[in-house]
Amino acid sequence: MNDATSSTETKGPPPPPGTPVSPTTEAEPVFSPLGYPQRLLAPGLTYASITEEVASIPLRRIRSGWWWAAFGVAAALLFLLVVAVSWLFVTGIGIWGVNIPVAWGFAIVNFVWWIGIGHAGTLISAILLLLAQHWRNSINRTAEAMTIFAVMCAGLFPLLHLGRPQVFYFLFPYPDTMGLWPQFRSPLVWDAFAVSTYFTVSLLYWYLGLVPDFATLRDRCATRGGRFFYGVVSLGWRGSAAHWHRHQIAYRLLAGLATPLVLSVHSIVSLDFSVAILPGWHSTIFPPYFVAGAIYSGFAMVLTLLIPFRKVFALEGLITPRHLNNMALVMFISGLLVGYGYFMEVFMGLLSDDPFEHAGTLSRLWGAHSVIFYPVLLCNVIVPQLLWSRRIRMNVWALFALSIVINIGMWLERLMIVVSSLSRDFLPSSWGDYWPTFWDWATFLGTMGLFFTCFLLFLRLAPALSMSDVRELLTPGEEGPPVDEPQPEAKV
Amino acid sequence: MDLTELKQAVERLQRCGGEKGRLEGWRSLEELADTTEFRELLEREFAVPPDEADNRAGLKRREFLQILGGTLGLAGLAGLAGCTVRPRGEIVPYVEQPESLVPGKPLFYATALEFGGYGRGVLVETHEGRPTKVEGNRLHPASLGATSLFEQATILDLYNPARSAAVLHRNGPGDWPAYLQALQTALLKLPPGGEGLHLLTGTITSPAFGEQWNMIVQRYPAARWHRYEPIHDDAFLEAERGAGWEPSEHRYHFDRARVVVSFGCDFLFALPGSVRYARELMAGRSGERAEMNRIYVLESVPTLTGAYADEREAVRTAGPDGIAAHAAALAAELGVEVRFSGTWPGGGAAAWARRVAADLLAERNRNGALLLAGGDQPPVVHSLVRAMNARLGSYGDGKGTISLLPPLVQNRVHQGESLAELAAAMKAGKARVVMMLGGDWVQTAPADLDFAEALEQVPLSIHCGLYLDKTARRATWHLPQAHPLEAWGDTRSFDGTASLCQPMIEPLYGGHSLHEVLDGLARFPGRSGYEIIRSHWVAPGRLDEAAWRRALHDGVVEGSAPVAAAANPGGGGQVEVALGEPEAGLELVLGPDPSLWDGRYAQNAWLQELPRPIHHLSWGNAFLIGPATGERLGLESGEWVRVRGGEEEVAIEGPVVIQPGVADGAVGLTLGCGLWAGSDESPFRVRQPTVLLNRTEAAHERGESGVDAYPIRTRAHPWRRAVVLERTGRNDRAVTTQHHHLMEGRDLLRMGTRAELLERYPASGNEPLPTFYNLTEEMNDAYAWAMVIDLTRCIGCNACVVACQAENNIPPVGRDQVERGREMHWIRVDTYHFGDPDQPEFGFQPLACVHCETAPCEPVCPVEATVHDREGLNLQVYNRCIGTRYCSNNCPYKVRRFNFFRYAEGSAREPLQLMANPNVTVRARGVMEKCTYCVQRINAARISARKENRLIRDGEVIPACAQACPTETIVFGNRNDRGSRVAKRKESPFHYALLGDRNTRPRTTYLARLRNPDRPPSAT
Amino acid sequence: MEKTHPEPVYGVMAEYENARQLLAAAREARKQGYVRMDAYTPYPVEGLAAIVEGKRSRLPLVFLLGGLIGGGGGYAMEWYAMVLAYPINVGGRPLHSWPSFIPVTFELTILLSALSGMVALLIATRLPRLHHPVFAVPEFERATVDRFFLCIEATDGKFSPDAVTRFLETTGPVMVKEVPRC
Amino acid sequence: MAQIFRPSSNTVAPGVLVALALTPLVLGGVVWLLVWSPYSTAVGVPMNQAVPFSHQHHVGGLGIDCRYCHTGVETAAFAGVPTTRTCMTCHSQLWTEAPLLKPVRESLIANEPMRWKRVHALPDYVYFDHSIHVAKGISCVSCHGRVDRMPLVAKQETLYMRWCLDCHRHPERKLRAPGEVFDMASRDPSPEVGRQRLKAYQIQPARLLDCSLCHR
Repeated sequence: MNDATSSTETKGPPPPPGTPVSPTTEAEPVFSPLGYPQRLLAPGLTYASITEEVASIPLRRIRSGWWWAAFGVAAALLFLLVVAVSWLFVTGIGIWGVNIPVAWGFAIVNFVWWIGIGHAGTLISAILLLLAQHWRNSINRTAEAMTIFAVMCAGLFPLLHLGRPQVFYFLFPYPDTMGLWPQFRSPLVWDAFAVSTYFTVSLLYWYLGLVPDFATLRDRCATRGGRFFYGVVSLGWRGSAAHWHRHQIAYRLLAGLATPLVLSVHSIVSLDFSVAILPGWHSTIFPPYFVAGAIYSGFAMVLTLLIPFRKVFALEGLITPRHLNNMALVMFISGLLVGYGYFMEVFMGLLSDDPFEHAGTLSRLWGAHSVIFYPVLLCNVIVPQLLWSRRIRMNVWALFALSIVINIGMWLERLMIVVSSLSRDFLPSSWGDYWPTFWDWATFLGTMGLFFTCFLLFLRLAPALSMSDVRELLTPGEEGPPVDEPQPEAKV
Repeated sequence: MDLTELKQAVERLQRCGGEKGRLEGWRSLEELADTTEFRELLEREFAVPPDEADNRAGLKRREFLQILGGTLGLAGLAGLAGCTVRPRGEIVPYVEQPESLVPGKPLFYATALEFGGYGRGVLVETHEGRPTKVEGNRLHPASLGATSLFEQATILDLYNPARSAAVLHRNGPGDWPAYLQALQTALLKLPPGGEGLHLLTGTITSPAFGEQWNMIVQRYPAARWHRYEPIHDDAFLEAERGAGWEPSEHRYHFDRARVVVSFGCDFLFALPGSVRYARELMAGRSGERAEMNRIYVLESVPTLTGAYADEREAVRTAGPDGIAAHAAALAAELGVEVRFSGTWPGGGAAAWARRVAADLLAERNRNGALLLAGGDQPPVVHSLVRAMNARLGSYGDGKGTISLLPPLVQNRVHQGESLAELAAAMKAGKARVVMMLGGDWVQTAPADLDFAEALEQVPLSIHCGLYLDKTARRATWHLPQAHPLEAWGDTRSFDGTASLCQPMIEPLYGGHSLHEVLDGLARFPGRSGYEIIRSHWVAPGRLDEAAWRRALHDGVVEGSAPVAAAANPGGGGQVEVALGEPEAGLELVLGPDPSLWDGRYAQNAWLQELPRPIHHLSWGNAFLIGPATGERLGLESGEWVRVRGGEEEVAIEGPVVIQPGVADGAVGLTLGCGLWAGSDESPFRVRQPTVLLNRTEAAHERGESGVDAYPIRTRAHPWRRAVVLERTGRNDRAVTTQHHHLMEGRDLLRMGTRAELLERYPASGNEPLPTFYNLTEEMNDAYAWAMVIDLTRCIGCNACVVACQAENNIPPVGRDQVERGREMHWIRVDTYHFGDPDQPEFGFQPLACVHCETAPCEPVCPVEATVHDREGLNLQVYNRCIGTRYCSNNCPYKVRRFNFFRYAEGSAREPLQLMANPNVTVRARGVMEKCTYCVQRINAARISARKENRLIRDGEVIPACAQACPTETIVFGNRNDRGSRVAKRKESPFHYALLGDRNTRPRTTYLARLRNPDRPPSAT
Repeated sequence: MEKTHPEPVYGVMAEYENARQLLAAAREARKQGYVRMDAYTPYPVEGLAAIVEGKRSRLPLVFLLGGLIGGGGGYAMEWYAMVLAYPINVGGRPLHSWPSFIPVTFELTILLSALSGMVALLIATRLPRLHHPVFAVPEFERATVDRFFLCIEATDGKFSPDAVTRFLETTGPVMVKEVPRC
Repeated sequence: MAQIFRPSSNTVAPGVLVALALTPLVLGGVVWLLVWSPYSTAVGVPMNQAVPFSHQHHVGGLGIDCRYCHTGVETAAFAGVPTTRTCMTCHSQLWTEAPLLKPVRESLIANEPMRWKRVHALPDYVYFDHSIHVAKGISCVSCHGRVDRMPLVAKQETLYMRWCLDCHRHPERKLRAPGEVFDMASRDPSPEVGRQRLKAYQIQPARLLDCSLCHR
């Protein structure tokens, strides 16, 4: 962005003279005694330069080559989704690999996977906000966006997997001509409420954070249309102290609501399984173990998105090794919790004298399902042990690779939970296997398309980093490396 | 084709005076539209090719039948449940309402259906003239209210769009009058004695038919009647001739038997009397009685009887350890004079013989011995069995376990020879007119007869059959046959009791009964079936008007059963036994298919899809080999092999299935599968196929309906022959609905001797575990419907499965869907085997929804689509179901079925729509379904009971499965009624709930399977 | 700036380099007895609101009430549907199986709380308001980037353009401007 | 910077916001009205038939009993629609030449059934049995209305499940004495009479709410 100053189309004031343009390659990291990178932001950032760096992505369409390439691929996949879904509605659920006994297949696997991914966003943003973890400020926006889009993908599947999607609304309470209501004992109804609530609240939370930044874009946008658009979506924000005051209250309260919400949603998703009596599903460890898994896969996905993003748009100054390191650590710890979950499942399975539970566990250990159990173990427990080493955590490429591995691992885990328990349950006479069809894969990849299309559009339309939040970290007036606590001057 | 056209057509017809030679009675224009004259007329008038004409007429007829359906408001038929759009139909009343018909109320008619030529009495349920369901006839000795799967499935054959609907002349359009002309001219050309006139039929017991033949013989003394059934008992006939016994047929009395020894005889399934026999056998086997009878079975390939036996030996046929050897050894032990030429029975056989002999001679079993030889056993076995039975006093007149009846079949001949004779005559060009009634001999005749080729030599060959099969295509004339439910007829049952068969509906696809066609030989143009049957029966010395009516009403002709001949059975004297050398190679063992019999049901999608007992193969058969053999040959299930008969170069290909219980060295294969495989003769091309038949067709076309065994079946080796196996390299598994037959040490199917069971399961299993839930509210209702399945009685015959399918509009889904694990049967018969895989024991466990009181499926349904009612039924409300399939996941029994596609499409469209039960919803795509305890029957009973302000009586509600069951395995009733059969059974010490430890509190519970082996059984 | 004002003014606005100066100025203005003023900053500045408008916001109360209504209403609905409207025996479970009712109750609590909070926020902030006098000030566009503004409004009792301007000049602003009402 | 929006936007924007918030409610209301309107329920919409048969004349005027034509009503699920013969029993004597009745005569001659448009249609998955309702004191009027006052029959009730349940929850409100069932003029009983009849007919209301009663 060395052309920032020379840019002609950017309206508004040029950055104050003498502002060192923020380095595209981060300065040598500074380490704490414990060996953690300390810098939250690269040195030499100003309000203006931060704004410039972030705003230029939507306003000046930089790096459009990369963007278009990615968008092409995503759009193609999205088209695949449209085809797959149309065909599904025409012919029926039979085009998938589901059968009796394995009546749930990819659809539910993908649902749990996506909703899991959808957890990191709100979690990073809300919990870290409440815990005053300032390193959240440069990554929360992207994470929240990821949440929204992941939940959208997740929300698709429960609808698609219905035998009669045209009457999905039976799931919701409304005065019908039959005098009937949803059956509130069913975890699926809980799902319907949990997911829709989660989506709504995340959306509000995200948008609330966006409003001031939209105002910034409005004020820096060159084109009339752009000014109009951002003018509308920023609701005429003018940064008035009174507004800021209420905005902050609402924002923190929402965070306070979102935090238990995040935990509840994946607990409820886990209840889809643990409420059932199936060996391998009927287990009390599920809620915590699912939540841990959600955070795990969520952070993995954030890394998968942020690392290339930060590279392509040269944001190393705002998303520093410290951010990556912190995320890696959170991911690592939640990973260990997941590992504990696996261990407990096997342990309880072997311990219990319930023959069915027992048989199920054995078939995972060295029976029909070991072929999937061990890959899961490898991806989610063994490989992530690399994160013990700082050098791995500092190495973006290693982190990126690792995050991919974990994403795959977590998807496999859900496959293991859904399919293996169903295909070998109580009566050997009804045992049966499950094989996905082309349309199973098409639908899965298709939702990837949906996800990335939305995400790329988001990069082009909205500030991908929260400028107002980052500004808070700068010492007002002068430049220099910010420190963790807000400036004494700032609060009087 | 509109009404006025039709009316003009009628007038013209009357002018040209077309005589139809069909039964008189209430007629409609539609029916007329079907007559061949009318088609002919159409051709003249509108110059349309006959097939189309036929279709037009067909459409007209369908419309008409739809109107019939219409009187019911098309309940359950017109649309599929769950379409949220309200139907805006029409109401189409009768112009004149037939007597005794109330729209919406079913009528039942008694008639009889034939199995292998012998009658089984049935009642047919009809709705506004549409037969929808077949039930057993309590008054009929061969039924006693029960049926086999074949009677249940016949209803689909009736409506089967694949049925032949047009007269064919040399495969081209033909018509009835022209046929009559051709026949007459041909007959006139015959030499005076009528040499060259040949009749070929299967087994026929119909007295009227016999009488007709006699007339024909009077006119053409030299006319010959040949008879051939692929599943025949020539061996017995040979034995009979050889020993000079007087001709007789066996009627067994299993209720008198204490020890039954079967040498390869599948008496629970394959005999004309099997349905009755199974019931009789149970008299000595129910859990209530302390001492049970005992069944020994020797066979090479597991059959139902073998699987049910107390002691089963899997042995080959020939050789020193074969079945014959066992028989001989046993005979010797029993003191029959046996002279062995060559080898002697092996040690195994001898030891077995000693044990069984001891058992047979034991005092407690005096006069209780019953030995049987399978029709596929060599003559010597039959002689030995006859001798042994005689020696053990089994023929004791009146009290014995066997009575000998005078022959019941018309034209009792050695069928192999009979057919060969015909073939020879045809080859020699001596046969001028050959009439082939109701069979597909081109397909089923022994391969070395070249029947097809011989048929070419015949100037006038006439074939009458239900389908356009191979014979139909090769015969000069093909005449569509009227289905047994469409025609008049008569028949005799296994014990000689005669029954009248009456039509329920005008022939849907046109056609004539065999009687009518045969009559064409005697006179021109031939009488109607009604005249034929009535003139035979209403005659001095037979029936008067009243008796005729009673016979029609009851379905049996009183006192028509012949008295057992108190004759000397013979069987004394010496028996020559030549046991072959021990055979090294493989032996192919052929037998009837448990679903398709000899192939005559190959067009029936229900039976094609029906999982065969024991291995649960669906849509076809496979080469069954024992584990040991598989080990030796290094073959796995699913590998395809080429099986080559010894001498000549015929070979057949198919998948191998490793089946425990197949004798080492034996290769089991059933007849009747794979017909039409890959041939251009798939009859489905002829009519526009419904979805259902698309499926059957596809299976046939792709050669996926199994292995056709006939090419390798020769005169010399009808049942077994030495073969060699070659790998083909191809590898795809035969389709089966149960992949895993071991119980994995779980307590699912309780089986053992009385002592074992009482000792192993002291708690009767009646007390459910404690629960948090308060279930009393529901318990207090007047009714608590429940079902008890007595595993001791279950012979795994599948009758319940087909009965359920017929009653509840369950669509077949086709091979590919079954392969995906999506079969729809509401009730299934699980099979488990125990112990040594080469000599396993088998157990059957019928399983439908067990209607748990604390049903796991219900709380997980998000929309209240599956809930309980106050009588304890676990309901599935189709039109509320959104298809999350969560209930199925959470069902520990996996008895729920899901409409992954629009499976019911076929059943919702003409003509199969007419077959549907109007009292059961046809399910839409994407909804779950399962056993309902036949709630429609409960409701019907409740309504009539409530009208009279009384409670439903025990036995007033019988679900389809229980009703069809030959052995009363399934008992259904009100558990709250202490006196009900269900309540009584639940008090049995052998009573238990499947997966009772899950505390699902199923309403359907089981009685453990009692066995009574002589030797200690291998651990269950 | 001595000339009279033909057109009415909205207020007088001063622009500052950083938050420190803004805070000082605002505090000073209060001392001077100005009450109707507002400050504009590119990010939330702690304590600023307390100075420019003395009263505390009652937003949290709305959140709480919304939550209570959502939760109570949710549970009531479930109870009505399962026990009163159409009592059906579902797997022998009690009609009023409260443990199964908790998840939906919880979710509705959150949902209603959040929604009502958002509505309250919009009302409290009088947003959306796309047109506002301060937007007319050219320099104001940096209010969302890096500059800090204080505006004393004409509605203030002791407001007079010249006096206010003069006062603001003393607080070390980058510039001081009158904001026309429009 | 210049103003982007005109002052009016300050009223427009909140307006739009409110509108957006209300849309779902409005839509729901529209659907609701649609579903309950005669457009989809066909309540009170007379159905034109090939022969404009007037119940008013035959039942109200001539006083013919329902069962004369609807023969199945006491024995079968399906009340039954008269056969052409039934019509002709009288009309072979009366109005033998009436052009109105031409279709009937033709039907008899051509042996081609009459075709009546359905007025009361239930979905295929609903199994309603006339005989038991009639036997337990539910009058024709309760569902079909005062047919004796209808020149052309029109639906009186929505026949929605909710409507069925209303009566199945409180049958006592509708029960007639056995004699009055086919009496068009009969009235709903008073509460205590209703309760007595409930006992007399041995009806257990609880059972009447089971799904299996109507859905199989």
